[in-house]
Amino acid sequence: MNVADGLGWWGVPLAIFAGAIRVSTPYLLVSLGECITEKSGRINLGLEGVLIMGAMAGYGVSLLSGSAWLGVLAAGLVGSLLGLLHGLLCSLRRVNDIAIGISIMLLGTGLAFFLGKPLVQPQAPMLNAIPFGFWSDSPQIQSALQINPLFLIGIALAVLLHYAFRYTRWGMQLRIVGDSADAALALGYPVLPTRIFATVIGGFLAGVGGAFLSLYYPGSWNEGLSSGQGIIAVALVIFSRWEPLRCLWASLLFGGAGALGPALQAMGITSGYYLFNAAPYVLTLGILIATSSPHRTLVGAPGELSLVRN
Amino acid sequence: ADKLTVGVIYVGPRGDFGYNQSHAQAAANIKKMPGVKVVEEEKVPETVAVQKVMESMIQQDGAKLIFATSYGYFDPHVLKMAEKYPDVRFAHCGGLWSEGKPKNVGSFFGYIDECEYLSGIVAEHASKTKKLGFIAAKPIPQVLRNINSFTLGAQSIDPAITTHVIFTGDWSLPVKEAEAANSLIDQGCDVLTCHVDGPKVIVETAEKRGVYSCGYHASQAALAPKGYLTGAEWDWTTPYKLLVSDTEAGKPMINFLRGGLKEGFVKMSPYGAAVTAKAKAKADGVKAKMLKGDYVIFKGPIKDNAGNTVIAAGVSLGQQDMVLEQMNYLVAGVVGKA
Amino acid sequence: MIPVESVVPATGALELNILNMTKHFGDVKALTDVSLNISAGGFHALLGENGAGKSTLVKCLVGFYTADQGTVLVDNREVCIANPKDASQLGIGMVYQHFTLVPSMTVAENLVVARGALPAFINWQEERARLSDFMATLPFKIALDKPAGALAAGEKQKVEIIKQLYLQRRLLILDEPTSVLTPDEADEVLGLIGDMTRQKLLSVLIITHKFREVTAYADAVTVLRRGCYAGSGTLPELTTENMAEMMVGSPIAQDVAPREQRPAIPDLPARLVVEQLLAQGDNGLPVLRGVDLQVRPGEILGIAGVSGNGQKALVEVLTGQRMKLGGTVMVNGVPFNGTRQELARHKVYSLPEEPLRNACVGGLSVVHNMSLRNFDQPPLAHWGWINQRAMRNQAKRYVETFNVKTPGIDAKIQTLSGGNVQRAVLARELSHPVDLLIVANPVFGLDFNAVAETHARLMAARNAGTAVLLVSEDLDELLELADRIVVMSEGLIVFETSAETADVRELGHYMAGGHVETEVTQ
Amino acid sequence: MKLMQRFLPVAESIAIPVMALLVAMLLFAGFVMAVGQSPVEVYSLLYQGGFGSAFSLQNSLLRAAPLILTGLAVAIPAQAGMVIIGGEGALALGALAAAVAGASLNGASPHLVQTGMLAVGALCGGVWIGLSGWLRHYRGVNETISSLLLSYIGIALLNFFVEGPLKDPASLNKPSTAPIGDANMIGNLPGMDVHYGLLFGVICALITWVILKFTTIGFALRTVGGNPRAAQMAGLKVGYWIVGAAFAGGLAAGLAGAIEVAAVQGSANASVVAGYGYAGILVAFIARQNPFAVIPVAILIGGINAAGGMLQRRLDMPDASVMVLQGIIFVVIIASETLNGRLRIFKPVSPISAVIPTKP
Ligand SMILES: Nc1ncnc2c1ncn2[C@@H]1O[C@H](COP(=O)(O)OP(=O)(O)OP(=O)(O)O)[C@@H](O)[C@H]1O
Ligand SMILES: Nc1ncnc2c1ncn2[C@@H]1O[C@H](COP(=O)(O)OP(=O)(O)OP(=O)(O)O)[C@@H](O)[C@H]1O
Ligand SMILES: [Mg+2]
Ligand SMILES: [Mg+2]
Repeated sequence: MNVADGLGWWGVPLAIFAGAIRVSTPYLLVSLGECITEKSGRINLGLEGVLIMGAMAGYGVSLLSGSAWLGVLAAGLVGSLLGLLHGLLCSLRRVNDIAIGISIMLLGTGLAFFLGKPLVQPQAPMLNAIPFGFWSDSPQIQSALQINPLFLIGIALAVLLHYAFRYTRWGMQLRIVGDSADAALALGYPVLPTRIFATVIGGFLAGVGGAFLSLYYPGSWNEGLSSGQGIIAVALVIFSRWEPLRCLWASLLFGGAGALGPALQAMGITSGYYLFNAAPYVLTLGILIATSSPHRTLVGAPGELSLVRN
Repeated sequence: ADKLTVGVIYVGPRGDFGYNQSHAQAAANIKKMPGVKVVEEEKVPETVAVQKVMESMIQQDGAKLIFATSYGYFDPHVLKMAEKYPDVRFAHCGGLWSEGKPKNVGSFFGYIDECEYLSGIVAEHASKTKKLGFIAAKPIPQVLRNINSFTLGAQSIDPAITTHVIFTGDWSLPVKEAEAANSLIDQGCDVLTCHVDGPKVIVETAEKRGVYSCGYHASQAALAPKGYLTGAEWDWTTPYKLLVSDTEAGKPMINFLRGGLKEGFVKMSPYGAAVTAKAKAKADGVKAKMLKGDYVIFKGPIKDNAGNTVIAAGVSLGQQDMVLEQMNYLVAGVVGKA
Repeated sequence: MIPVESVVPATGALELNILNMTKHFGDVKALTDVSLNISAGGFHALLGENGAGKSTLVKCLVGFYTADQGTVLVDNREVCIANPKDASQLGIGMVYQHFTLVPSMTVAENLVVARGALPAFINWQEERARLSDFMATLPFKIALDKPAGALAAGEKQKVEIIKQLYLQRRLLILDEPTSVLTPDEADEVLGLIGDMTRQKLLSVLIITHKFREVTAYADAVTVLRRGCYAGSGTLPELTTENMAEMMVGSPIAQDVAPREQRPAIPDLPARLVVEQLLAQGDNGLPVLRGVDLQVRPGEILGIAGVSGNGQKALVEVLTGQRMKLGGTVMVNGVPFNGTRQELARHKVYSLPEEPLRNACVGGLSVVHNMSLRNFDQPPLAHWGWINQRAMRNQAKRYVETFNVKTPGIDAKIQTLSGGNVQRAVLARELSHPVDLLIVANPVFGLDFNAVAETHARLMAARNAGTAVLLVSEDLDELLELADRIVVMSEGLIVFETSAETADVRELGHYMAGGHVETEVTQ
Repeated sequence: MKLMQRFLPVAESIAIPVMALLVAMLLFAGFVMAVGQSPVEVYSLLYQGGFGSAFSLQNSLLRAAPLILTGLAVAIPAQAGMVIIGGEGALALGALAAAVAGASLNGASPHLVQTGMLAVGALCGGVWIGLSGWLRHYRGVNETISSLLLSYIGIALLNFFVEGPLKDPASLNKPSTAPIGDANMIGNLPGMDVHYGLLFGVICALITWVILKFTTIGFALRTVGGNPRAAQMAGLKVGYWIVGAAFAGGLAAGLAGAIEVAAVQGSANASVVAGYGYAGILVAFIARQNPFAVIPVAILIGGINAAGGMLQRRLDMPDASVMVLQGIIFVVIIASETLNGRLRIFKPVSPISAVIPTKP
């Protein structure tokens, strides 16, 4: 175990960089999923519950099957099921999607905690990372560049979605349905099935995001595992103005800002750590204020989205 | 004879592989005592909820003895219930009882800083960078005492060694704890320990990054076969059994119940594979003195890390000394601010 | 019945027969046993009052609604159209009464997604090339890269029509396609389509309230009344009076009095004075670039202009829905900011366009919406406490006097038909003494009876001394009602004339942006 | 007949949620059986624990007290069309401000201190949520996100001050602000074991309900919430109403925090952040943003929470059991809204067509 000396002040930017990579994945996956859901005109505020359920299911299946990737798949499937529930219930007339989302958050969390009690102590097989830092002989950089495939999948997905929304029939259909149900009907695109499908996909990705938490970073199952990643990710979608690539930047920003507090403390700057820990929220709010304008309506908002109507 | 009903209240999930589980373990043990019935509630917040849980245990289950296991339960919740139900005993975990408080309330706690001190000794031997990392939730006296003991233990071997502290701000924040662990390792710390509710994430992260770790609350040895050195563990069964049998026997409530290694309130995790014989010998030597009860951790002169003398030369603060329970400083050699 | 897939794809105008179509909405019988025949290459007009069932009929035809009963024959073969996609495969396209463009998508995207067989991956280069080729064949231009949501109403309507032409339909159904086009624009569009029918490229079924268009373009007419067939005939045999009578079953309502019989404008100081008004659009670009105008009591000032030249923003600023960035608005000689006190003091009322969007709270009851102007005044409220009974009584009174058709005064106003929402707003805004009235496109989508009624009410207000600012995209309406007409173009008033002496050509010239080479008059 | 027609909608609005509750209980019974417990036993324990005795009932009411206020914190801004989910932060700051006020007023007459604490706490919460409203109207920032972010920031501020500048040195292992003093604590309702917070909550809910239903304020607020453009046309200052509604919601959340300090904790510390704010979102949505309905819904949730202990103590079921139960109940109740107006028995016998006038 040969660990070189500390990095000193270089540790701070490195920590922010490494933190951005490590911490952002759940935000990224959940927000991309929610981006798909919201593009179809629905909002699923319940993704926090879906994420926790995914984390639990992923950990459990990984433990039982011995394969972390089976765990990821299971997390996705469980997430899809909750997404399906949301999608179906919101297809009933007069059912409010925000309210259903909040209830599903509670239900998912409750089920995950209930079923996850025996999973806290055992150690499940974890996902492996790809060591992109082989070129460096600094263990810090090597560690920072331990990158999990799910993060890469997330990036690929963001790029893919960016183009899919413009260049594929599927993406166009999603946007039409989310922007104007009347137009979709008139053009003969099925509104409810499209929305249900989009919510299922959103649930799948949120579940996978949960599996990242339990199976990679921090890589453990317990009831405090998620500290609001699911709900913040939903907010990040609006922050990103429904653009998958911006979801990527927002997630990195949020992850990086979250690493600021621990990095400064490791340097010995301990006072006001609560305020440093609030940095991601302050930063997000600041950018949001700076980029919004009372004269413009929310650019890019899907027209059918209940949260940002009028 | 009537069964004695004992209520146990946890602030988190009782299977958290950490603080709450250490109490649940003791609760499971007293459950085996003849004539004792145990009722438990977990994840009870430090609000009126805990008052009502205590009352429910008393009124609906007939509890005569209640273990309230979170610091935050004491004032005002336990105190209020103790006044309302003078016939019921309230055993609170944490050093908060003082003269003048109701007699049917007692604080019990363990001098786990003894284990931290020993962990510090072992950690010093394992460390090459002579930088230790400590991840803690909040800078409260109990936590500061652990950080200081850990550091003093390490300094007893190498006075120049430093401990870097990160406060996460809450008792269970796995992602933040992992981030803190990574930051400390990036800064060159090569032995980590912690004071949070569930040390699992920290021990696992340390193992993943190839550095050593010392555990807390319970043994995490299985999580880090390579890097786990030792750890500070609770053994609450001792005080639980004592308080239960006292209640059964109708003896007066022990208001101030403390114990360390000697009394069997705390224990060390078995040494891990990476602990050298030299380290073991050194630690075991100190441990033996502690078991005899004649080792003083906080012996002057001790300066805090701002340069002030906090314990004057010649002053020895024994474990029972109340001054220690008001600790608000970090000793010299700790990087961080209380 | 032949499944849609097996119908041999054909080109050129198709012949259509609708037989005995019936449709209920809950307890409402919207269509009863309606039949209709369109010959190949025919230009068929479908007429009827508001709520007569015209839209329902065509929506059933294209599969937007499922008819309870009825048969559709295409080229004399029975087909089953279950949804708009089926219709589209048969070559039947429809321009809906309410726009069905996807607001966030560009015009190009909107045109492409309408294609029935969209490939899984869209090759934009190819699509763009095809689109530009097509656009080159049209007599008018639309920016392909503008989001549909940013288009003015008239442009939207054109895009809707272009969309159908682009898809090479065999039958085109148009539900009130010209309601926001200027007569010139309407002629442009309908002329193009008319040519195509004559070349047997297309059959047309058009719903319109404008007799002018019927007589100019249609060759056959079917009339509906309260969901039933009320008659049909061919043109030019049928006269306007014949058609009107079929529609209402009674003679047409009296329109406004001829100009000579109107009272003269009293010689009083201007009631509304706007000077150098500046405002920004939703996209942050200037829409009003220094507008000056004055309206006197007893006068109707008409504002003409092609939609999208700032008229909408002007009305929004005057009704407090848009912030002004500069300039002054004075009413009765004092600055006016549209606060509730000022509105009440100066008796300012308004009939904005799209009343459901601009002047009503869709999710609240008719009672609530009718009380919006005076909910905090006695007798509706005393000391802040609302008198429910007074509110309901007022609503009942309005419903009766203005003939609002509603399932009940407690119904949500969004469940009323468009025309009735308009009436409800009219009732609210015109039931009190009015000093200044701001009106925008007040008869959009109303049938001729309702149009006449609305016009009469506006004229009555004028005659009673109200200063009326009338924004309209319908020049005929302005020529008929206004005393003075100004033309707005690119956020400026570019021309002013007395309505009596106005020359339509000259107006059209300025509306089309002709001020660029002319001096700005005002 | 007329009475019947008035009664039917009310009956419907009660009957449908009650039916949904029953369906949810059936579903949960299935879950309970699946995990090997007896539903009969579970429900009888839940009843005993939540509502079965004077003690349980008061237990439920006590737990409902803060939820009424945090529910209002969501329901009031909702009238103006806002979805606010940041009550937790406003509650935290309300608690902090109240504790500071209490400690600094200490010595004055208890009533004055109490009034001061509640007022300052409420005000502070009001400003915090009001900020979300302000950001929405004057900066165009989505209020749902801003309130969520502000909530995290508010909690961080509470922690910072409690453990930093405002820490009472005597509060050792539980960092807190200086105590407000026993004399200044708000006591229990006469003859009950429930503090005055419940009464304040109920009064606030009723006042809000009356204002919204019977006054011009409610009318204007609904107009602004329903369609800001129409409100502007009617001369209503939309910005004021938006900020005002957010502020009023924040008042309720801040008051909840102040009461937590004044009636329970005696000082501000991390324990006041106990999830009341988030539970309030649920309360408001189940109550369909109706301030009156917030009261029974809060009591239902309080009751389930109170009863949950029974399952843990008697059946050794985990604490998460009640979360599952609540999750199922809320999903079903919210989904059941689809039945409104669709059940034949609640349809008026004759259609109300009296007001459709015939053309003259
Ligand atoms: N979705 C619907 N639900 C209930 N009733 C409807 C619906 N659509 C139409 N109706 C009813 O059917 C009747 C016919 O409506 P339709 O829209 O076909 O009239 P229209 O002839 O197109 O009128 P307009 O000239 O105003 O467009 C109306 O009385 C209307 O109330
Ligand atoms: N949200 C709704 N809920 C119930 N019914 C509705 C709703 N929206 C519209 N309707 C019904 O649909 C009918 C058609 O509305 P639409 O605006 O197309 O009327 P229209 O036939 O064009 O009449 P008008 O000429 O008066 O505009 C209305 O009569 C109304 O009763
Ligand atoms: Mg129509
Ligand atoms: Mg219409």
